[in-house]
Amino acid sequence: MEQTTQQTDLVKTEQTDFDKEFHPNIVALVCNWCTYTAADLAGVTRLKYPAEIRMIRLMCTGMIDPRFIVESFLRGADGVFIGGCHPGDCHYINGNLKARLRIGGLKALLQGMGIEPQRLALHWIGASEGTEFQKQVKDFVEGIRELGPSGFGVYDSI
Amino acid sequence: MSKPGRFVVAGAGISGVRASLDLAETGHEVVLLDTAPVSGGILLALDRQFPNDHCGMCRMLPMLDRDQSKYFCMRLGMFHKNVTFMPNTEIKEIGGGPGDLKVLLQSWSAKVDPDLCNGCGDCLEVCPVSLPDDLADSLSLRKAIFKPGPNTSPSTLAIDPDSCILCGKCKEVCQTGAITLGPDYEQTLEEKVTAVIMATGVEYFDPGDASMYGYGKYADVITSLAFERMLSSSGPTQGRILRPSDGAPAENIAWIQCVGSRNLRLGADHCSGACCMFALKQAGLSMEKGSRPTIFYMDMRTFGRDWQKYLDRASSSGLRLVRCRPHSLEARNGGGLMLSYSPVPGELIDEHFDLVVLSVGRAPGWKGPDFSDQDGVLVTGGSKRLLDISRSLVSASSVSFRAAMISGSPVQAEQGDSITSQRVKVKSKVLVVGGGPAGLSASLALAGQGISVVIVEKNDFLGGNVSQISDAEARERIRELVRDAEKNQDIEILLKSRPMEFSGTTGNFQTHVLDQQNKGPIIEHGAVILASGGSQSTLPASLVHPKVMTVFDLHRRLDDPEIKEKDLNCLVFIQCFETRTKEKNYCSRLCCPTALRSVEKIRSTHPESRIIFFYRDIMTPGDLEHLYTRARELGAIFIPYQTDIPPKLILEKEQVVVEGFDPYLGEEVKFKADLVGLGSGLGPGSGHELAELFGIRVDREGFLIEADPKWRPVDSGREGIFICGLARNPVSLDEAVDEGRAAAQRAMRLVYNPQARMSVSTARIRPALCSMCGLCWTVCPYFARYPGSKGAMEVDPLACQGCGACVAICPNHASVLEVQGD
Amino acid sequence: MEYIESGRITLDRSKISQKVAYHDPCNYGRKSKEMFGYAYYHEPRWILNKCTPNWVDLEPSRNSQYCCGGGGGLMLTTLDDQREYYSRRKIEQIKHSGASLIVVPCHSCHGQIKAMAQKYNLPDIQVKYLWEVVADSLVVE
Amino acid sequence: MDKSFAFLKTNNQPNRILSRALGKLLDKGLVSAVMAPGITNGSDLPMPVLFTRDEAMESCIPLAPAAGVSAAVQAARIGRKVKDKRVAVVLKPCEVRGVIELAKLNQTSLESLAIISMECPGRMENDAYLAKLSASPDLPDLYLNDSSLQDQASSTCLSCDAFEPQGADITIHLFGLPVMEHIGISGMTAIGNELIEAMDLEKPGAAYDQREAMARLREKRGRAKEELFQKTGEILKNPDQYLEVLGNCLGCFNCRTACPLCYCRECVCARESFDRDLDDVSNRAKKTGQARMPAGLSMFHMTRMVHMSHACVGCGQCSSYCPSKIPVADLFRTMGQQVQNTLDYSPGRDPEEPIPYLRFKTEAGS
Repeated sequence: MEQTTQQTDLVKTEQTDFDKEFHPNIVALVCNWCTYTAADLAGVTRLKYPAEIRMIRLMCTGMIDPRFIVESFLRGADGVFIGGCHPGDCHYINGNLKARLRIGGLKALLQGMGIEPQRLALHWIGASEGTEFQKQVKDFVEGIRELGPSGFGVYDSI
Repeated sequence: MSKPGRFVVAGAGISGVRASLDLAETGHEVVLLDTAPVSGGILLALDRQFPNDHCGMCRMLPMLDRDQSKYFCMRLGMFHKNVTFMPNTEIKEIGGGPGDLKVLLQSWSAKVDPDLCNGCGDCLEVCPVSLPDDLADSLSLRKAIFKPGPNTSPSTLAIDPDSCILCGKCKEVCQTGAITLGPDYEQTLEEKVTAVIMATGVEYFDPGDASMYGYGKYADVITSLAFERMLSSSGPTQGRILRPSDGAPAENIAWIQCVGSRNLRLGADHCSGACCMFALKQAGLSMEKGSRPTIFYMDMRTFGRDWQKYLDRASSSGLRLVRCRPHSLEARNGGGLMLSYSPVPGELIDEHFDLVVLSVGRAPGWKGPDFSDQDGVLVTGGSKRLLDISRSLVSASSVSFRAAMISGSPVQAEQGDSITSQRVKVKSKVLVVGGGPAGLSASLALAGQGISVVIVEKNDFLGGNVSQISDAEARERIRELVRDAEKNQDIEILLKSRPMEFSGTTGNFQTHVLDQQNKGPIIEHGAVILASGGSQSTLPASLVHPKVMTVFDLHRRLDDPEIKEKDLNCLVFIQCFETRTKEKNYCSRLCCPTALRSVEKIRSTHPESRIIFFYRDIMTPGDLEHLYTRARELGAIFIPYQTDIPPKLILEKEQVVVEGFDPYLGEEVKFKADLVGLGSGLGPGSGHELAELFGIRVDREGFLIEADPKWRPVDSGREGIFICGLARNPVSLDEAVDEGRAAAQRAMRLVYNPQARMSVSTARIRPALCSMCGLCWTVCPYFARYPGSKGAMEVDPLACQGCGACVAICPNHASVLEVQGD
Repeated sequence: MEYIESGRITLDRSKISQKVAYHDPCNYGRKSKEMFGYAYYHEPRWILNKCTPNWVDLEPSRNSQYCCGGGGGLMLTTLDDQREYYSRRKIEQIKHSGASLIVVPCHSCHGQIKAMAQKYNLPDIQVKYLWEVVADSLVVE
Repeated sequence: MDKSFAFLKTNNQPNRILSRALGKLLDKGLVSAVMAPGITNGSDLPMPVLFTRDEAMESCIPLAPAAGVSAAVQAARIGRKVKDKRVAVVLKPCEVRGVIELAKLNQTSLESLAIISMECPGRMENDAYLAKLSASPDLPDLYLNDSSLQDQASSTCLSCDAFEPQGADITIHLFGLPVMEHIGISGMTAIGNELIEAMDLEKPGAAYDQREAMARLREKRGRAKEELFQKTGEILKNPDQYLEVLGNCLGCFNCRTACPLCYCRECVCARESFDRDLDDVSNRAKKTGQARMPAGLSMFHMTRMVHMSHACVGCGQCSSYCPSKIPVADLFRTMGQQVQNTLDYSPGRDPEEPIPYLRFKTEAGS
């Protein structure tokens, strides 16, 4: 898990304005079994999805500690996208259901802190759903682009 | 101890993969080959499978010593250190004898170097050859150079040697120089092969050959396999259900069952065994996408574990089921099809459907050379009989175990590992609870590999309750198993005993076994196999009558001279008697075959008697279908009934009357029966008790629940505890024996090596930080946690799969995932 | 067939220009298969194909061919209403095929379809025996 | 279980009389110890005190309007260690909730505890209590009968509408009763009834009708709660306000120490791995010219919220402990409410109700 902490550090890459368009910082936490495979499939079938996402592969969405999501936002992420197996498909039996519960609670918390709920998304994307992966990521990034930068990083100044 | 064996497994479908992994996990070397360019077989095309609409194929990956295999989605391929996969390969010749076979393999040249190909697809655009795509069952076209699976790893393309015209255009555009159109094939000789396992699978009926239901003429008539691809988001329609004729959304969809199976005209006197469930699944998934499905069926064969419940779920969510074989199909102007069918005599209905799916039957389909008669060549059940996923896996494990037995005793720990991993001592002893067919076959299999076994049996005899009700032939087979077990020195038998206390961790369990005087040993064992069996359901007291009995009793009683000589004018069988309904909602599998077998017996002594069957669905999957055909030939009359109007039994002193409704005659019928056989089913034995003791799950009906109904059929949720036979689900004798062996195989992989290797990535507890709050205990899906004696939780290292659920729930990070040697 | 194959008779495929549909009589198909184990599906089509390129099957065809409604001796009875009722599917099928000439090798079906075509207001449909079609295409030297 | 209701005559000394009644439990051997607020060692601040002899009960102030620390943690320790004896613990309703939550977390067992709780008029902050007490030594008794005194309770208590105990074996009734004459005592469970028997109470003709008094209080405090949640909700959402309020945080972790639910042996936030890297801080400083140190305190507070907001019982101890007077409890309760609503969870409601994050097993479908 310490490893993952380091990985989320990637997010603090400073925002650049190489383009007029807003390029959000987006962390994608995907499970090794289904969503990563779907992302892989999207890749090999040359489905284009936004380059803004920084994908972190985890063994299971059930291992996502909500703390890492909070930390991502504090350190400047504009959105966190989580992709896991469909209910019942989880390699680890029910890790995805655990994730759903935890993220449900976390969403309420983040909302209370002024983070729009759309900035944190959990989707079930099966291994063969490359197009679904593309669609969800696209929609998510579009949504974040519309919302604009998160500004939550200010909270980190104490 | 001996050296590892070397095995060739032909066919990299699910059976072949299972058999290979089984052998690989117990230290053997395997060459796995397939005529296709990728592994996976038919399952590459099926995104989700019944009876739960989930995938989870990855769950069949090794759970112990996981670092030997690559750990990701099995659709990408299968990798294990001990398995060499040879694509585009078939067996040419087999020589020599068991233990020392010489196998000549012939491989087509891949023509595309997987190391160089990056899957860019430039070649796809220039290839001039177009042909129907097998994977999509002709729903779409592909080129002669093509992607062999939706996502395979490495993501290489392949050239189909049959359709390639060697024009060389692909070679010109390939930027990595991966394409060589060189020699056609090469041969390899595998020597000193211990055994060959044929897992060559089945073939699907081609309705075009028999020009059935306008297949091939009407674009909107497709096979169930094509529909499967239509459901898949990686398929030709990206998961939308469309009419192939005009691309309009398909709303009304009909499934026609038994196309190419259960068809005497086509000489197909067999049931394909899985199409009913396949269609139910497809119909269910199509409903999620807004379609209105109708299934036209003959018998809804929901004979497997939880299948009946699956059917109930589908029908309660709006699926329409029509029992009839549609008469004909016509294309309609403006798209779609007109289906004519006659659900009851005299009534003809024309109905419009957008799409008609033919549930094509399967048949054993290996067209290559047949080596099955050769010594040392074993054939998996999946290629002989028509099985669903879980039975295929059970059969594959069973066969792989038999193959391993050829090599003799098991393989010991090899030295000099590349991976530095810790080892856990395990006890090379297995406790088997239950001395019925499943338990006995498991015990004999393990003992044959030199593992000592303790059988705990509650009765004062071996053979199980079911041996009491089986027919003479089955009883003889069970007696043989009993004799073998009693002779075997590695098997200790404790009669009139039961396990009382159970503790320990995977590989190091302790079970206190007590006899009737409440005395007995504490057995230390590495694994436990629960095969506590079951028995036939007892009839309610209100039905006690000399002329009424279960079909099993009736079948046995037919051998009695007293019955043989008696006048039997009329025998009535009532199938699914108080089963497949609310209280006992499962099919017992054995009642139908047993009752049908009785018909032949009755005919031999009473050629003139009337034999009436009241039935809901005759469950004769696979070759058992001929029993049904035979019974009809012998003049048995079959009357279907609905659960809301079951036939009535009226018991009088001297006689029994059965009243029911015959939908074909459209009227009430009444029979004075001389004997009534009730298909009242089988039930589990002491499942609840055992489940509680061993901490595993049990279903409403008392059957033990497996870790995964498809991929881990004989594993309980807890590593080291395995389940098989009637304690798990109703099975035939053959199946019980297979399940026993499969369970033995699963136990074997745990105990064959007294120094089991931990996986590199497992959870660990930092005891100083642990508050013993038990959150990790609750979230652990593998029962790999227990409160330790030192005031901190502890991890069962062999059971832990490294999922990290405990890490995420522990607020304190007292639970961490650790990667050793990294 | 033998005659055609051996070249004893020659057929001109261009003589018949209209769209032709072929009907499988039960006596040559289903019934034959049941009684003698062989159904004549392929042979008449082979012959028809020698006569005209422009022919289609009535769908469904062969073993699943619709009944003409005149079989089983019904033709000879006075049950005309029944004959009419049971032929409705056949007529629809014919309409659907778009053919103006129906080739029927069986005399019973021939009479039935001919009569029913009248009843169902399809006077323009021709009904011919297979031998008639052969005769029409025959090249007489 | 049938509830029993009885009166205890108080003779203007409700605390003393109740202490004696509790002493009877010790005297008759029904419990091996009583843990209740009391004063020892010359200090005036009521702390949880373990009494084992009835004559020592003179220093007990069971209804003390102050609590130096949360007694929940101490009661939990007793429940965890004591196995075959029974200990009576006098807890405020929020403390009862805390014990129940801790029981779910396997930090205690409720089996050996006989929980005695009261309709809670609220507790005063420690310094306010001590200041008041020096002027009027009868404060613990007077407080029960004087609503203007009760209005000086801590801000958390003034906005708490969960003042009726849930899950206690015995409830002491105060609201709407003439507490200087008598208070009511109800047994809520079999154990509660058994203990009440031993207290030699008088059986009333009829129970007091407390409904009106209760409703009035509930309305008043409920309104205060809503206002507080509204105000605090704004603070949490608004970075300027948030930074102004939490900018005073010293990083002392007192709030965590005070929290009855922070059960970890050693907080993850206190560990070195949690410290914000100095490079991070200097990076931030480079951007704006300055960066506050110690850094990472938002992360600390949010982590605590992630871990515990679903279980917050609203005792307010975190605010009381805060040397910077940050309204930690307000923030925590406001967030807790939102999370609890989302998860449909109410901490301390029922010992059998699983922690929301463990409910996944019964769920299926998407």
